[in-house]
Amino acid sequence: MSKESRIFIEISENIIDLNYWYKIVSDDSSGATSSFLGTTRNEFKGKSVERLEYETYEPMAIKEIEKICKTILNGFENDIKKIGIVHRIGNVPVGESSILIVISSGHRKSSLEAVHYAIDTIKSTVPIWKKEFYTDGSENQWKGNCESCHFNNNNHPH
Amino acid sequence: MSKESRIFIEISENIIDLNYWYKIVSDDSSGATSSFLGTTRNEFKGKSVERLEYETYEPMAIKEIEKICKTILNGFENDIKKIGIVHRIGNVPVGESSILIVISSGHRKSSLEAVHYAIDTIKSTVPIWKKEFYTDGSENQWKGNCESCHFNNNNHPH
Amino acid sequence: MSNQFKILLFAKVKEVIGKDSIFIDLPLDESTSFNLIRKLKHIYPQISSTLEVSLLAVNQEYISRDQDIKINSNDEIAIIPPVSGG
Amino acid sequence: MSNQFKILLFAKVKEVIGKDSIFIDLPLDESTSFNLIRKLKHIYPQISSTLEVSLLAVNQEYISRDQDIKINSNDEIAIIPPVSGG
Repeated sequence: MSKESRIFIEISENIIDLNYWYKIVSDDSSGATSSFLGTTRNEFKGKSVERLEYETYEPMAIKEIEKICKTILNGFENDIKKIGIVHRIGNVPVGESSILIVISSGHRKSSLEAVHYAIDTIKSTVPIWKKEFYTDGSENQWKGNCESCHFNNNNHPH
Repeated sequence: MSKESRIFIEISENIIDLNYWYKIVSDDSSGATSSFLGTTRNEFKGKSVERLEYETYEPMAIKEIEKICKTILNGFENDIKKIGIVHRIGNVPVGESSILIVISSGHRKSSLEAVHYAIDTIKSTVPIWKKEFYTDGSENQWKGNCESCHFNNNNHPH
Repeated sequence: MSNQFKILLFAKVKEVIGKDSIFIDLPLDESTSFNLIRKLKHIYPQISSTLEVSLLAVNQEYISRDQDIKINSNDEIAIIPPVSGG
Repeated sequence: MSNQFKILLFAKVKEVIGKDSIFIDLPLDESTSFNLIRKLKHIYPQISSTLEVSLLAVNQEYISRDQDIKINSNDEIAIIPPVSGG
């Protein structure tokens, strides 16, 4: 099985379909499927949040997510079967989801750890940005993760 | 919100409904939902597996899962919102799932770690047993995790 | 005078003995978990090796392997072979 | 002789400048990433502080902050402010 047919990546404005992504990574040789779903929460540091708006530099974002997926397939004791990562862009209201990572593996440890690695790395390297809109009408804010400010190729995991 | 209304546990013979369990742990104050799905894989140490058969000491299993859930709600920086755990018993053919753990949290780290803790602990303390049936007709095997052989109250996490 | 104990069996133990519960008598003043295990091994030598790696649960709580506790005939007692859920 | 570079803008930088791309001229023999950033800060002082924490991407690959590389006018160049996906 080629590496490519084991990696499924999508960036889209559509609502994330959980069953579709679980099905896409299912594999008879997999005993474990671990996942992470990121959702717009209703507050940030005490301020009531209405929605997030996501923007991306799509071709580069896809490339960076592909790098993460390849690192995962080559690591984690070669136990990873398939990886699905979908990021929603545009408006994501409170309670709806912006990202789903689903990874299948032979045994539990590898996909549990791979999901953790994937979300941490996506948050620090993939060119996607969110702006937070508040219910009190106060000025919306572009968010930025500090990890990426300090980014240089030396500490890039690839 | 009482602790009880944040814990959802089920042991049943039914196929596990992913959407139902994700919905039950959804929470507007949650930004992260992490999960683990355990599936019957098609082989064990080179032997082709047909199905697993699960059996439980149900009231005690529920109690032990409850303990795990309470430990999780009291730990992980008090960031856990809701916990859903369902274990299927009876026959589980290859490709179908025996367990789903879904945990929502404010931030990603706590639910990612809580899911890992939950599955590790369930596998070592909850009175559920599986028997492996092979396609080559060789004698089926009761499985047993070594962790539980060495169990004593001193290293019990509660 | 003796107590009668009903012991719930699961998984391999249930399969080997061929029943999902058994009854064991112990003298009143010897009604402890250690004596129960000793008697089980005596009456059912075919589960002796499994008992070595199993635990007792009394009223749905694990009893440590090194703990010799008093048991009563109305306790819910079960033999818990190594678990394998998940 | 000078090169013209098209620079793609995103998020806060795009919003502050009010365009999703801008054009910057650099002398042929000064066409490097450091000079580009210097010129950007000069022409658009309103993004100067954001540039301090941003990275350049050339042909969709990050350039380290401490790396002064040659750039060509047909390179795809983008300013990447601190990311916040997930």
